[in-house]
Amino acid sequence: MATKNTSTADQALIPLDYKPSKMRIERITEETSDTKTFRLNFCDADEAQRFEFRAGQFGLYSVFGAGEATFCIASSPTRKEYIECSVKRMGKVTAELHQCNEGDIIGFRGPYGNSFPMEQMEGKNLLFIGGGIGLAPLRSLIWNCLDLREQFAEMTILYGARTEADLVYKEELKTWQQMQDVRTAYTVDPGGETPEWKGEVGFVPQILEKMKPSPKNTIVITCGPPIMIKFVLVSLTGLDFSLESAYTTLENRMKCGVGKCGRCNVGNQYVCKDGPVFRCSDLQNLPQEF
Amino acid sequence: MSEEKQNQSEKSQWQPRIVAFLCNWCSYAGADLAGMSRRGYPAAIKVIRVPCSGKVDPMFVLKSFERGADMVLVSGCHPGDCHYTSGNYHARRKLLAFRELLDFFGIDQRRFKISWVSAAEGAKWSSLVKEITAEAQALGPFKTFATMLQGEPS
Amino acid sequence: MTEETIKLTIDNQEVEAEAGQTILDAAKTLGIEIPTLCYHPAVPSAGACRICVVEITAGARGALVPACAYPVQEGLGIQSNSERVRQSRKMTLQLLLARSPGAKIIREMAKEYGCEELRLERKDDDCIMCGLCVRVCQQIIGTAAVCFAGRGPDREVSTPYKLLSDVCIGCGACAFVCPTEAIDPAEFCSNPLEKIANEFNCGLDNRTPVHIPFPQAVPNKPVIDRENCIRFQTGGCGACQSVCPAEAIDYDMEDKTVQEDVGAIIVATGYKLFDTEVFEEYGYGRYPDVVTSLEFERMVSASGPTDGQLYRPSDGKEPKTIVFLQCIGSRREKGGVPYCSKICCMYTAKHTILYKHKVHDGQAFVFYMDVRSGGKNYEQFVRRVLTEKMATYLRGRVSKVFPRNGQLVVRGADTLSGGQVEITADMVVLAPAIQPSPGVQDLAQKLRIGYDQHGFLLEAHPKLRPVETNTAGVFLAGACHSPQDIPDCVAQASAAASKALGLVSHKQLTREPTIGVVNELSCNGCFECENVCAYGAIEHKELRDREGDLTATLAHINEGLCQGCGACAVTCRSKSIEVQGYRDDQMFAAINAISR
Amino acid sequence: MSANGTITQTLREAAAQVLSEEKVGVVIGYGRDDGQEFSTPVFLRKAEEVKRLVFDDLCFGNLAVYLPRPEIRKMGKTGIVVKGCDLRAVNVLLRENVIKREDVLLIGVRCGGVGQPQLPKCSVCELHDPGGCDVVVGEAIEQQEVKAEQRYTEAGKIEAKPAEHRWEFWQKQLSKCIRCYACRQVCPLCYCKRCIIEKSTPQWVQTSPHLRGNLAWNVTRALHLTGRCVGCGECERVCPMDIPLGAINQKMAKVVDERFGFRSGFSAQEEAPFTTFSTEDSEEGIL
Amino acid sequence: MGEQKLYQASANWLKSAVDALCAAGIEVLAPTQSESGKVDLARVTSSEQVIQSYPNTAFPLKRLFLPMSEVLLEYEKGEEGDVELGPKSAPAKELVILGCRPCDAAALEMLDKVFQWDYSDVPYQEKRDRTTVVSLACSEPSPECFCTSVGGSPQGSEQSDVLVFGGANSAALMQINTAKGEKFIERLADTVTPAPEGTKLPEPTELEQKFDPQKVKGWLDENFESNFWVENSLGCLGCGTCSYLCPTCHCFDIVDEASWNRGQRRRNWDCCSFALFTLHASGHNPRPDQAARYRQRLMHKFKVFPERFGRVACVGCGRCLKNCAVGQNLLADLADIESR
Ligand SMILES: Cc1cc2nc3c(=O)[nH]c(=O)nc-3n(C[C@H](O)[C@H](O)[C@H](O)COP(=O)(O)OP(=O)(O)OC[C@H]3O[C@@H](n4cnc5c(N)ncnc54)[C@H](O)[C@@H]3O)c2cc1C
Ligand SMILES: Cc1cc2nc3c(=O)[nH]c(=O)nc-3n(C[C@H](O)[C@H](O)[C@H](O)COP(=O)(O)OP(=O)(O)OC[C@H]3O[C@@H](n4cnc5c(N)ncnc54)[C@H](O)[C@@H]3O)c2cc1C
Ligand code: SF4
Ligand code: SF4
Ligand code: SF4
Ligand code: SF4
Ligand code: SF4
Ligand code: SF4
Repeated sequence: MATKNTSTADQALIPLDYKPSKMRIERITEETSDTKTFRLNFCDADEAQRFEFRAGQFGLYSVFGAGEATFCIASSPTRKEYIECSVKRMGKVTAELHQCNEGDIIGFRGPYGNSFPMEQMEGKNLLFIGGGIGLAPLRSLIWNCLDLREQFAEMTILYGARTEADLVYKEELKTWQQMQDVRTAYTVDPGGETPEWKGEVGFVPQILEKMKPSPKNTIVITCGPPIMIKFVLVSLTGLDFSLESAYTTLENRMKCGVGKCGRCNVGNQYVCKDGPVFRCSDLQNLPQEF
Repeated sequence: MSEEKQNQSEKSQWQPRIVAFLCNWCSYAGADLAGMSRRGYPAAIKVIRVPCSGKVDPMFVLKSFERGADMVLVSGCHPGDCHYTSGNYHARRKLLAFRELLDFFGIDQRRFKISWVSAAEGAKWSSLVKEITAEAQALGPFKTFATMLQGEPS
Repeated sequence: MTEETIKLTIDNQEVEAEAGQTILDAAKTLGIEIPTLCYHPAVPSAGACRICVVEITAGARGALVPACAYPVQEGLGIQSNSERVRQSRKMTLQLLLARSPGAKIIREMAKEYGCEELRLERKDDDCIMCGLCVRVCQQIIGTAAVCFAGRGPDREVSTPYKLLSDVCIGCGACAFVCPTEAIDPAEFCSNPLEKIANEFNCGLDNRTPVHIPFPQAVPNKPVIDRENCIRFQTGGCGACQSVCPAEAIDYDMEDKTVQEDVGAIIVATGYKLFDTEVFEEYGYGRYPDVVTSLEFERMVSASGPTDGQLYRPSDGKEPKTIVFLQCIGSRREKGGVPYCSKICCMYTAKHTILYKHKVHDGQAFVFYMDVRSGGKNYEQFVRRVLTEKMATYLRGRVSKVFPRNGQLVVRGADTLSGGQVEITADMVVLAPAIQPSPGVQDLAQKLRIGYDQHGFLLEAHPKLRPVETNTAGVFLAGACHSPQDIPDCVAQASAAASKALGLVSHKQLTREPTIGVVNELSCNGCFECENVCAYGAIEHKELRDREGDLTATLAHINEGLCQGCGACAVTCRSKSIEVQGYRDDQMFAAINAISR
Repeated sequence: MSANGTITQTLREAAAQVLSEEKVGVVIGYGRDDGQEFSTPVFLRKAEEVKRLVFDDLCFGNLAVYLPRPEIRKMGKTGIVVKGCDLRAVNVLLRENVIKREDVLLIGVRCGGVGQPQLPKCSVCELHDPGGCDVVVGEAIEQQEVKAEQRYTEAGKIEAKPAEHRWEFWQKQLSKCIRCYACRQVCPLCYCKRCIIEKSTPQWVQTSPHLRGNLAWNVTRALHLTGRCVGCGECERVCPMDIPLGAINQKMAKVVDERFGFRSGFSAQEEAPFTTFSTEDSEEGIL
Repeated sequence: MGEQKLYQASANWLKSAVDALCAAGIEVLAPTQSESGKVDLARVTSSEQVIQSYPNTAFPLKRLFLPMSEVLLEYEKGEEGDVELGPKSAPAKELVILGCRPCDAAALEMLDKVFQWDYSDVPYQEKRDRTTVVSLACSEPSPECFCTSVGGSPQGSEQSDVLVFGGANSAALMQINTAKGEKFIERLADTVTPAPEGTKLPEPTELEQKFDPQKVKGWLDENFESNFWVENSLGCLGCGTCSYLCPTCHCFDIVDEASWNRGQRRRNWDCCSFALFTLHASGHNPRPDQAARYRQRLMHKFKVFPERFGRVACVGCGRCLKNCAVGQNLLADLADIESR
């Protein structure tokens, strides 16, 4: 893996004073019992104008009084009117965020981190494999790709959650299912289904093996709980995929988002700067610190 | 107006903030009774209901001071009368020891009161609140916590 | 045991009897009455008085035999009232009448058998020498305090050497069985039993150790008062057992602590009366004719000690003047209670009416502070007393009651006329304040319910939850809550009962959601929480890994037991316990809000 | 040093024996390289390693802090070198179910005191001879009688100041705290999996090292150790900012001693003062 | 700067510098001694508070640029839900640090690298910009010192605007390295004079090299998984002492502290030895035990930093070994690694 030896001299530095931009919550969608999607608008029109990001990037969202937390930007960069993030209630900030109402003002810093390799993906078959809330970063990319549909070959979405109730973006899952040029497979863990469930039942790697996607000319992007990723990679290898063309994201704890607070590194890789998107083959060479 | 006089008039306009943690069964009911029997007591007191005086963590008291309380009161059932049999006995131990610790640090003990008020003692509640409000008024704003951030490290 | 049945005929009726039974027993089953004197079912028969003789007419040698002692035999034919029998009884009675003309039962029997006065030398002794007392004392009580002494005409029942007996335990069994009421152990017992005051009648009369507590008792069955029962005190007596036909008495029964799991508790421990003796000026306890309203209530009760006759205690004369004093202790900040006892006005008015019923020419006076007659028709009731001149009502306090010439002088103020009044009365009735039953505080602490400074139990809310307490499942009814009369008690009791039923009629109990929850990720398993939990709600939960090996033992809160007091939450240093509804973040937010 | 020399020798023998007999998986003791200012913990797994073991008057540390550690427990039954004062901490750990008696092998040393000059705690030590250990090394030491007033001299000095001076004093001391939590980490009784400081919902104790946060932190820790602190003095020793933490703990020890007649760590069975109560406790100061 | 300029100063230079700067209304930090005997840099208002003889200060410089706790943001919520953000940053006042040691100055190099990595950390940089660092070359290193092993030197001039040779209480030679240094010299006016042409710097102080960072890195590259980490961290308490006293450690936490409607966002020191440093909200912890955390500390300093920034993140000040409560000895550990 090529390690960038970042030099400070020859690059224009971006001043960072940790002051977030103010954003207004425009809409809150309840995805599951513990996950909500927030649609946000910059309060300042200039900031809105200037703001740009790429799929896969993340930001630091803050509830004033509770603190900052990291979430990926779950909306597509092609839809510039707003940004969205989907948040699972886990701790202090996320709980406070869940308490917020539409119209409330929160803070946002970003975008930070690298992004999915859009350039490499052009003309390729795309296989998205998501688990649980891990669909959030994929969603940004999926819409991004759907908005530029002609640039890519086949698109396949495999998504699973523990139970039916844990599936996020239920409306969009339907939309994708109905699209002619997208292949979808949704699954829940055994026991997580209701009698009405029409999708698959089984763990994501099992369904993947059942689907037998062709590794040819395919790029895989997978996001989800670490344990799922681990077995997805095993299955992919079994299906003759090269991990060189598989990407995932990491979610190590971070405070600054810009490589200074010193906690997100995996070996010499800083998840906030070198990630959060990593090539799976690279990850296998990193120390298991994630 | 002389400075002293001005101070005095400021003091008299100033209203202390007293945070009271009242157990649900005795003191809260006692305060309720005071209200129901139309016994007035000063509004300086901000009541937070807890199941039992034994549920009052010293953290609550400390945090109240941090948040600007000029006085904190914890009130529960009389010994032997605890709705939960022994909560107030535990509270008595812990809170009195805590008060000694505050004192050891030089933090004015008079700012932290403990009382027993039963559900039938509406009158006691009302006179107690009058008394401690007057005391808080006389003591003036509690500066210890208010000024604490000024000595921030650099 | 194979029971041998024996067939015989009595007065031409066939009867089946068991071996070992007597003719008397067999006759009883047929409803044939054979007179007896020296017989008592609990005492071995002696056939001594021969009043129970019957004639054998078949199956054996024809003879007159004592029915109480003669065993049944197969094929026996008996005549219980033949001429021969009647003659024999007449003879016997005549002798007895001569010996004990004063004995009621003998006189009655003699009359029945048509005996005349005898020429025999009259002896004036009620004792008929049947020996039943001797037998009961020897064979039942096992004491042998009395025996026959002397011979011939000097024969009598007595203690050995006619001395005071210190063997006699004073049980009174002899007196109990004596057909002629001729014996009284008090005459020879060196340590006679004390009389037992009848509590129900306020000690106005006495009762036996085995007694039915009061006429309406439920269940209406006797109880043995062990403190006073000889059987329990000395191991003797046992009379009640031997006489109880239902064989219901078992001295070996132990008091049992009965443990019941219940879903609801209704506290209805009622009241006691204020101790009137503390007010010396009224003379209660010193002058027998000063009584409490409750004592008066018993005196005029038809089921009371005097069968409803009103006598004054000192000399049994009918009281012609009576004074009722209200508010004894009530509404009295000093020495009494500050509250109004609520029921006294009404029952005093009732008492004046009752008094007038008993003593038509009597005069009643009532000293009162106010007449409080709130309640349906209550005011009309009081009006009736006043308009029908049942009593003279004097508004004011009495300062002193003192004796003068065998009567009581009541000195008080009449605030309406503004003068001092003195009434000379035969009896004074005090209406003491109502107080909660003794020991109610202990009970309240056990039940974890509140009480006020007077000891009256506290409702959860005076308006919205008047029969509930702060402890779920515990309800209040009656005077334990506040002074109240029967209609109020009944209303409250009905309400409490329906609340309790409402609670237990569900399959599942809804409980307060405020209970503790342990965070297993941070619990250290130190179990300091366990030590402070008053309900034993903290359990040890064992965590095991996949191999089943114990990895940790952590605290777990039993949600059924937890009451949500939060003692554990404060004790837990790592803040691993949260009480739902009073979670730390909620408390934190509440505290935060003061800096608003 | 001669007396200590013999202790070291017998200690090594004792450790070698329990290790070679496989009675324990590890022995925690003290070791010291030349020039080191104090003896540091060593963890011995094999009998051959016992030459690293020493006992001398630079053995300040309270090794009981390692007993709850998962890494240590994984090694099997733990042999541990304890001075009398350290044993008190072990007793508290036993009482609080942190360790089980059968999982530790206590190698007690009869310690006459550590420090050059001797630490104040040692001059009022009441446990020169640690009772109830599995192995005891060292010569018997005569136990001096310690009077109640000798126990709390450090706290007493501060108590003697007027309230305003006390506050000035502590303000100065507590402002120094850098929130390194060394005091907590070294304390054998601060074994919480998640310290209150690490609970963020809500954050009772502010983590910022400003006076307010520092006061809350030190007050909280003092309360959490009330009736538990065994006065080993480790927290004060390791505080890089030289904050007199011992005095705070001593004050609370005094409070529980005087109020509830309780002194911590003398037995593994006792109830801690805050987990029990007496109906006779003082009501003084309650309205 | 092209060629180094040298100035001479009298033995009393430190005290007169303090007085001159204070008189000019400039904030001065100089070595002082606390009641408990600790020597540390502190704000002084007169030369009397200053002491002149000490091996090194108790604290490194980092807290002057990355304070233990600093307010990043203030906010106040209005009634209508709007939020007011502050504070408006005040213009930074000039500050001069007098008398730190070269190793501590050199550590600023590492901090600069981190805080100027793509993003320029404004709160840090403001403080950095306003500060002039005048360090004092070491003539008698302490036994714990090992700067020479990590690329430094007792006379290293890295990040010192001025480096002073000759001690605090003897005649001194001042080496001016930056424009800030020039300005400093100007302020001292006549107490210093340019050194005569050809003045030589004193002979460098000898300090043996105690290990070879290259070799250490070689071993670290191969041994992420090793029993070494477990064995050598058994005694470590996981306190923050070593990091907090380390001139190059710079990890921080960001927390909000709020009352009802207003509050602050603060940046506080944090430390990789703490158990919760990397704990995910899900409860998963990538560095679950002390061994992993101890490994991070060493790896970060001796492998990650060289790979990312071209230099080990240790200046050999020896504070961590001196202050560790359980005698955990970085030097010994590194020597151990080197010998493997
Ligand atoms: C690049 C990136 C992208 C992400 N994207 C998303 C996203 O799109 N959606 C999303 O929902 N999340 C996302 N996350 C995860 C998200 O950042 C965290 O869930 C969030 O920061 C939690 O913040 P919090 O303040 O609510 O939790 P905190 O209050 O900070 O709680 C976490 C802290 O509490 C303590 N804690 C938490 N759990 C436990 C426990 N089980 N035991 C003991 N202590 C505990 C620990 O100190 C922990 O650090 C992302 C993370 C990263 C790094
Ligand atoms: C002189 C007099 C006259 C009255 N006349 C009238 C009248 O005419 N009309 C009228 O409406 N009212 C009258 N009252 C009032 C009436 O007596 C009360 O209203 C009524 O008895 C109250 O009923 P209670 O069931 O609440 O209590 P009580 O009748 O006092 O019954 C309480 C019961 O609880 C038992 N108890 C106490 N403690 C315990 C315990 N710890 N455990 C178990 N059991 C316990 C007691 O032994 C008692 O049996 C009169 C009262 C007095 C004094
Ligand atoms: S007190 Fe706290 S840490 Fe200890 S067992 Fe109870 S819940 Fe667990
Ligand atoms: S050891 Fe000292 S500086 Fe560190 S947190 Fe504890 S009291 Fe504060
Ligand atoms: S300070 Fe309290 S919560 Fe923290 S480790 Fe110590 S005892 Fe546990
Ligand atoms: S608080 Fe300090 S003295 Fe007390 S046990 Fe812990 S480390 Fe030892
Ligand atoms: S090495 Fe020492 S100073 Fe550093 S964390 Fe471990 S015990 Fe603390
Ligand atoms: S690691 Fe230790 S020696 Fe190196 S700079 Fe930090 S404190 Fe100094």
